[in-house]
Amino acid sequence: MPEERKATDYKSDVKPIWCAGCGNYAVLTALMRAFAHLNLANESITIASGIGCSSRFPAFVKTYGIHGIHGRVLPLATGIKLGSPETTVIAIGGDGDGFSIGGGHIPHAARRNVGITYIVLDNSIYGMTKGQPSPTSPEGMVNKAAPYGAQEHPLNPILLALSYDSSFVARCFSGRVKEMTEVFIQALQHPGFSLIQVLSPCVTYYNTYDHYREVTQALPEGHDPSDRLAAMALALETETQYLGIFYRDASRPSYVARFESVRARAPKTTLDTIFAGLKR
Amino acid sequence: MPEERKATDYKSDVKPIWCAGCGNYAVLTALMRAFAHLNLANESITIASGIGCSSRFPAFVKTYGIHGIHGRVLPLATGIKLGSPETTVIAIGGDGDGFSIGGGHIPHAARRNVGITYIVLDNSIYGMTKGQPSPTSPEGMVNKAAPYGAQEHPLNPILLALSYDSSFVARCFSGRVKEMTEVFIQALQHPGFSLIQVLSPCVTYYNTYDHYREVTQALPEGHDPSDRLAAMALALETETQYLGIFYRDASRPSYVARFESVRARAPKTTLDTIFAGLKR
Amino acid sequence: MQGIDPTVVVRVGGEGGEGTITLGDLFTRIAARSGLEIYSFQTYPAEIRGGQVMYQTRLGLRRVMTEGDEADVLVAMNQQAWIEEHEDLCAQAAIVHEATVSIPSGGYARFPIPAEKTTQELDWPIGKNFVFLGALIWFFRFDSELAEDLIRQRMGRHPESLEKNLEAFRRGYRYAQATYPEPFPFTLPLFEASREERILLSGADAMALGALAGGCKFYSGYPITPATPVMESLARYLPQFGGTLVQVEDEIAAINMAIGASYAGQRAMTATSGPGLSLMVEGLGLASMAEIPLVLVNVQRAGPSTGLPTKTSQGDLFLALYGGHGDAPRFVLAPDSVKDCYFQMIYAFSLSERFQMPVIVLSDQAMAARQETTPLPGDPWNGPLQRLVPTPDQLGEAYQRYAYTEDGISPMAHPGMPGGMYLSESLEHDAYGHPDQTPDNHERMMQKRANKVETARRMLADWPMTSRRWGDRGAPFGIVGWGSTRGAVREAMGRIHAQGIPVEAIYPHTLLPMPDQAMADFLATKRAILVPELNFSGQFGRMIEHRYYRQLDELGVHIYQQKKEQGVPFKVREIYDAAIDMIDQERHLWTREQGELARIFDTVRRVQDEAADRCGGGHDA
Amino acid sequence: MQGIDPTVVVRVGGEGGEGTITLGDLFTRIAARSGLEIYSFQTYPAEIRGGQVMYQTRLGLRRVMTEGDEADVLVAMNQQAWIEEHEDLCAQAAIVHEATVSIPSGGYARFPIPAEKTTQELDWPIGKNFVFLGALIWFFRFDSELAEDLIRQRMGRHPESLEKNLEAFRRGYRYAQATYPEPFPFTLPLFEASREERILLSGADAMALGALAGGCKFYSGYPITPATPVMESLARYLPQFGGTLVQVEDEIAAINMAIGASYAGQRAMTATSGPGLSLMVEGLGLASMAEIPLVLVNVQRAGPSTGLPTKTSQGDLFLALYGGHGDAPRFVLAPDSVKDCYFQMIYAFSLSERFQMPVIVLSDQAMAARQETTPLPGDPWNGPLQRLVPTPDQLGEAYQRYAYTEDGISPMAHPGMPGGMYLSESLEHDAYGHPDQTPDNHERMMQKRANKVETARRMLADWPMTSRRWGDRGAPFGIVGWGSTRGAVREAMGRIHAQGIPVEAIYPHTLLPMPDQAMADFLATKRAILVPELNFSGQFGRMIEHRYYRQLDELGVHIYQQKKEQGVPFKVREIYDAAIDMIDQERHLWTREQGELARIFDTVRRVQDEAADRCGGGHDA
Ligand SMILES: Cc1ncc(C[n+]2csc(CCOP(=O)(O)OP(=O)(O)O)c2C)c(N)n1
Ligand SMILES: Cc1ncc(C[n+]2csc(CCOP(=O)(O)OP(=O)(O)O)c2C)c(N)n1
Ligand code: SF4
Ligand code: SF4
Ligand SMILES: [Mg+2]
Ligand SMILES: [Mg+2]
Repeated sequence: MPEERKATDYKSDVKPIWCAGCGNYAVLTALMRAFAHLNLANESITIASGIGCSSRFPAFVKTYGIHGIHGRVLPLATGIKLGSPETTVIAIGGDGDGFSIGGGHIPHAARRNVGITYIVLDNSIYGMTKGQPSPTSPEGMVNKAAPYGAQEHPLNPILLALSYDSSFVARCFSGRVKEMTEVFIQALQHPGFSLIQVLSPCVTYYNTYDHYREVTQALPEGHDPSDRLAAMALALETETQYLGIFYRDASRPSYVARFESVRARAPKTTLDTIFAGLKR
Repeated sequence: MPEERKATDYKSDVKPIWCAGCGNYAVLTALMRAFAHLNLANESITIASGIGCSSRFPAFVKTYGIHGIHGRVLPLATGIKLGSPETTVIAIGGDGDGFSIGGGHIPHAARRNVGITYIVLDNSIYGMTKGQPSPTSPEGMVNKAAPYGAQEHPLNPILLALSYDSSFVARCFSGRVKEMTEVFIQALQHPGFSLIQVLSPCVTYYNTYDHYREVTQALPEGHDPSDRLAAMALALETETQYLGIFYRDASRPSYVARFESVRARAPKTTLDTIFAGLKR
Repeated sequence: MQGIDPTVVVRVGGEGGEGTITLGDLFTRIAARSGLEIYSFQTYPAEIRGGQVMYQTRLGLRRVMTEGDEADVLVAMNQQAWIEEHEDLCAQAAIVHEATVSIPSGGYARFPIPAEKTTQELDWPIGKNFVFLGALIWFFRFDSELAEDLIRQRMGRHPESLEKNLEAFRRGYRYAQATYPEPFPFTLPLFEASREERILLSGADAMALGALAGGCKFYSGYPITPATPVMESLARYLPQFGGTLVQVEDEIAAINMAIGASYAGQRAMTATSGPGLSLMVEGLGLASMAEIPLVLVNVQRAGPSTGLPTKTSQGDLFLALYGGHGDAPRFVLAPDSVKDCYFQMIYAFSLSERFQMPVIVLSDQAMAARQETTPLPGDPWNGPLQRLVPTPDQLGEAYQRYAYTEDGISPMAHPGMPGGMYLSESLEHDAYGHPDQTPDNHERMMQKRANKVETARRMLADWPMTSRRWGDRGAPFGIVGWGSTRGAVREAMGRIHAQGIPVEAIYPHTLLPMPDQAMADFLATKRAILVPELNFSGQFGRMIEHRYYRQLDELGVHIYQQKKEQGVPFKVREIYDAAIDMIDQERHLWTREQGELARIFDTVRRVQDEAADRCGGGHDA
Repeated sequence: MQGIDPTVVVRVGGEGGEGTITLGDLFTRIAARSGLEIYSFQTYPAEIRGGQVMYQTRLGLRRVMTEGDEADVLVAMNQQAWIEEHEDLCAQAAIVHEATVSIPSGGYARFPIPAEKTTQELDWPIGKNFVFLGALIWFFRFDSELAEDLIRQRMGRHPESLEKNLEAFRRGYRYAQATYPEPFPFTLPLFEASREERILLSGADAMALGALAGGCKFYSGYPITPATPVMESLARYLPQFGGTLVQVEDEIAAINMAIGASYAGQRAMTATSGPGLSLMVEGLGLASMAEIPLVLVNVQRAGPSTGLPTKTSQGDLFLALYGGHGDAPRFVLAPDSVKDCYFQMIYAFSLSERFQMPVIVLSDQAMAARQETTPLPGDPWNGPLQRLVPTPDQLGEAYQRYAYTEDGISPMAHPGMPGGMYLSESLEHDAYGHPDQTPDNHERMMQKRANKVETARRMLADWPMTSRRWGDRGAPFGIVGWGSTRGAVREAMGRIHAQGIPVEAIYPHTLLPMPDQAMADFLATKRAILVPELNFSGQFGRMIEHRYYRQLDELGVHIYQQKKEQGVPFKVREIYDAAIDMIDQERHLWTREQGELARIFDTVRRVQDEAADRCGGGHDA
């Protein structure tokens, strides 16, 4: 039995480069606590990320990490999971990384039901590039890149994850670390693909703390997380942003399990046998 | 007043390269009929496409056309619409082109509500590359690329279009040209973004005619196309594949209209004025 | 019949939907099983199905190196086949054709076969190709039992149609036997056929098998002509070897997923063609920067853009060499035959793993789609090499994933290894993987990564497979080529040699790093070199010129670029003509001091005169 | 104070969050308004906010060409600023510093300012930068009224804080005035300042304005450092000019959307940096193949991969030249100053529209982020050129979008034009745009597209802006460079020239096609050339060497590559040293026949000896 681990055991000695007050700190705390709760060995965890403030995450955690390229964290993490199925794989990125340049990969990670925990640190802004509208920015947002206001409807990440049939869909808020930790613990134990949208304000370019304190609330008591349509209805509500696990289906086989079965079914062979079969 | 146009007026002198019996022929017929019904001038139409059997479409129609690259028809068509707002712009591609490599562009075309009619010729297979599973292929499909069966859940195109808040979402079937024509006529008049999934069987690599004849049926009489949640519920049904207009919201301003207003609000200026402002 | 050794070129033309490819393929296999050596070639229409297709097989008693410039036998399954294919026939060709097809009279021997009538009689309209197959088996005097066995083997999955097809086959055989009892004008003395062990292998399969031999355990890829067969082959094999294959959503996912699997410790690869390679450029840079092994196969097709998706080209060399923002080191390999595809894939995994770098392997449509008889491949020279992993005492707090080393290689841990936790970084980083943007660190790390190429260059200097050299050692005239053009060059050299003209060729297999010593040795004796390649701008020639101009100038070696970008391989004749032209050109340059070359120049002059005579005049010297 | 004309280099260091950039920026503007010439430079941390930043402004009476190698004045807003910046100070530098910061004693003149105390008194902690600004205005004896006006203008959007900041400014001014009444060691005689019309312009703005002058009506782009400012500038301006700007989901969308808008008849562009360019490679090929005009700005940053996102480099040249599968022609332009950015953008639109081809304009972080005072740009030479549209009689059934023409240019219709309906094709196509995969057609169309580059080469031979040449005409020593290194080269040449050593430089502005005639003229008189550039492998030098090796060899010109890849620009001294080293090296090579060069070699020897003396020995010849 490995010793009990503490959250601080997962802290690397690199000081986060985030601005003071950035929502990402809370996510870091929650995730390390979840690791400790599950007593995961440091070397059994890999955190992959894209590019953005949020994506600098892996550097601050004492686990395996890879800071890849912008928008490609899901294929990268999928490769890691398939290459090393025992590893707990976490994919991390921002709303720009995930829903803008990386948006094409989410449906496919979801339909593969690959066992990775995808945490989107959604601040509704491009933090790293100094404040342009992101796909979750509200219509009309004004900044240097949108001096006449953003002209696009924001996306609804929970709704689209549900429409892709993600087998675990949740929303958290950096203002609520305890609840977030709880969701992370659930997600890390989920065998398939989980997508967690964390409302994680950017205090520098778009400070939404007060706003989210107002509009967020826990999912209704009686919500049945196996009811996809009910989850969609709740996701459609935008005046209130519900927090918690919208949807979960742990029964669906994971991609890793599926490939195990493929390999089990595939008749074993050798190169010599193949060559023999190619003889004229 | 331009003369009355016939469907054949939109036929180019290039013979389609599609296999005999391919579902795409029906789409070609329906679209030309819709053009004729609306009496559109040939030069006022542009058809953009990606790469695939379905994407060879523009060559067979006597309108402006562009056969772009794989998966990029939506940004391409968006550029055309913004560059030439009077033009009727149609985007055409396959399920691979649209939901696989091009999947990242749909949410953004939808949230821009750009006035293009996006027709996906969905045969649940990669036709052009000789029959590999596509994102809408059923789980377990066996072919050369998936000798042990496809290991992924299929996507639900109608559901995801609804989750992106596409302002017009419909499904047609190549076996029902009349109904398809009717939907096209509606879509072409829709001011914003419309996504139409056409079940268009590939007789060569995945012949689904009989299957679809069985499982398709018109949307329930009373369906209210302004009710997004109801549309989602119907889209979630997969035993029955409903045909018709799932959702429509014609009230939302189109991207073209929005930019018109931006330009109207922007104070006019000249280079000389700008340079004057930069004087030290 | 062409070349030095007797060969027969059989071309089959017909609708894709008529089973033309199946006919060609079965005929090829039966010929191979009859002891002949084979080299096949196909063209596809860009169309999906129903378009006109062509399948060409060249049969020989000894190793066949190209598909042949002209066809000896044309099997015309429909009228269109005659129209499209007759221009490439040799003067005395035999035409085996559907009886209803009209063939204008000429010098050809004609063998009508009533295939359509026969299939009508059998009420089996799709059996036309089997009628023709039967006739061909008779013409070539192959063993019809053997043929039936093979048909049963290949078509056994559909028992209903198998019997019908066999019947069609027998009718064709008997019809031909009865109608054309006399010897067919083109046959090969089967009794002379060697009984050596041979396998019949396509270039795409060779790459897949080479990947397996190289230890590949993970493949992620997206379908694209003409690279799809590599994926399809591995889709079947990889799970049988305990590996995993994912058909992904696009090429960007393909390369990133392979990088992920490799990071996790697996030998991983992807395969694509031009448009896909363009999309993978960013991912290549990541593998280069984060030092993650990765094998990327690029089966070239004619570009730019969607271009000619089913046609061959060598136009992606520059993209492979230089495709990346910033200076992102990588290796580039170029197999030059089907068998070499197998070996270069093993070396690709060796280099990639040993140096923790992306390796691009450049094949092309012509080489991937063709089938060749080849001897069973033996063991690779040295390897497969392994990845350097940290020793226990390198792990722990002080573990330096990107430790600065002389050879550029630092030990790579992977998830699950206690004490190996590190950050793999796309940002510039220090020895630990922590982002570090200081000027000195950046320069140092650029140097470290570049050093790996230099280390490889030194290591490979002793490896025999980094280039292939053949012909007359020390000949004054040379041919420098790469990739799939080798067969045509080899055959052309045979013809040149037969004229008594000494010529020598070299084909580098590692284009980055170039085998400089081998090149220097080769160039040392040359007066002029021909650099043939299948692209518009002569990318390889430009690279050779740039890399060796000083040496070429000092030695007075002239370089002749031969560029062809038409979507089709070189004909042997084209290489032959270009080489002869080069030597003729040299004659003019060297008149004053030709010395020992006088004899060669004389021969060339004679050869050219004879060619001119044959053409009935018009000598364009 | 460096160089020939007196200049003062002021460097400000502090936290990003403390308004360090605002301080530098306001000081720069006030100095410019006071009649000085300006050249500014910033470094950013890769970090988001709160990281240490540096802003450097060099002030002069005449045109300033670089940011200066050493700082004369350091404004240290915190302790870290001293630690990070003091190594780059000149020997007698003045240190204006927060009073609580400890500066070790040394040769420097120290000017402590109690900025923190002042802001505490004012209960306005974020006003520190304005206290320093006040002090600087006093030190340089700029007009404080003018400064206050400017502050009001720039900060007017936040009236609450404006008054606070003004108060902080005044306190700083008064404190400095009272405490340091004597003349500041580094000032410039403002009465000598020219009153000529100048604008203060950043490289990014210059590109945006050049785009507008070139008729740009559509921009689609994705944020990426350091290209974002080009987008942000156009986001404001384009709608004011009736245009449209879309921030898209990724770079692939960016290039395809711009291609769409251009197809529809608009002048369209996008801008990006390395990783984005890598992603755009496939789209570039489409524009090239379908012959659609497109301007692509690439503001280079240090790679590979994510690399050093906020640091400068010239490492994307090969990707710009060769990035594409198949041979996909394009143009590549390289402006060499802020003002030139404006003009090259106009030419980019001209070339792109005239030749229906993608044009890549290569800038870099250093050039995009810096501000320069420049004269108002005049009209461009010739243009902007227009797209060739079909005449009425070319339209109709027989309209050939891709008509084969000698110059390669065919008339392009656009949606809405009756009778112009055609298919724009990414597949190889015939004159009408119909797919055509036949060998001859492919070769012909490859030639047609390539011909456009040759046509452009001929056309541009008469254009004055395809290269810039300066220095001593016919000097035996040359410098060949490209892009933003020009300022450092120019200043270094001033120093070399001051030693009496003749040297001449050329900067091509069109790197594809290269201005071969201008290059030939330049090289004709040279004995040796230095090719400095900011990348690891010396991409430009390799290109120059390859393209001109025959000429270089014939003339006996030696090429010296100077490569630097550290994320920072060249220092003037580095260029100077490399040039002197080159000439010294030549001295050894030429000893036997130095002839007229003897005098120059002597000078170099003397210069080197002096330098060695100053260093107190250790001459590494
Ligand atoms: C291919 C590519 N395009 C653009 C960029 C520039 N870039 C870096 S981070 C970023 C977006 C950051 O936004 P988000 O993902 O929301 O992360 P945040 O910084 O807000 O946490 C962009 C556009 C890049 N690095 N690579
Ligand atoms: C970047 C790129 N990747 C891959 C391809 C190869 N390719 C051509 S069409 C196609 C998919 C076709 O499937 P779909 O879009 O469903 O169209 P269909 O042929 O079924 O109508 C693929 C993968 C390509 N042309 N470009
Ligand atoms: S810029 Fe915003 S997202 Fe980035 S670290 Fe600062 S607060 Fe966080
Ligand atoms: S392959 Fe399938 S999709 Fe393509 S043309 Fe034939 S039937 Fe249609
Ligand atoms: Mg964000
Ligand atoms: Mg399809």
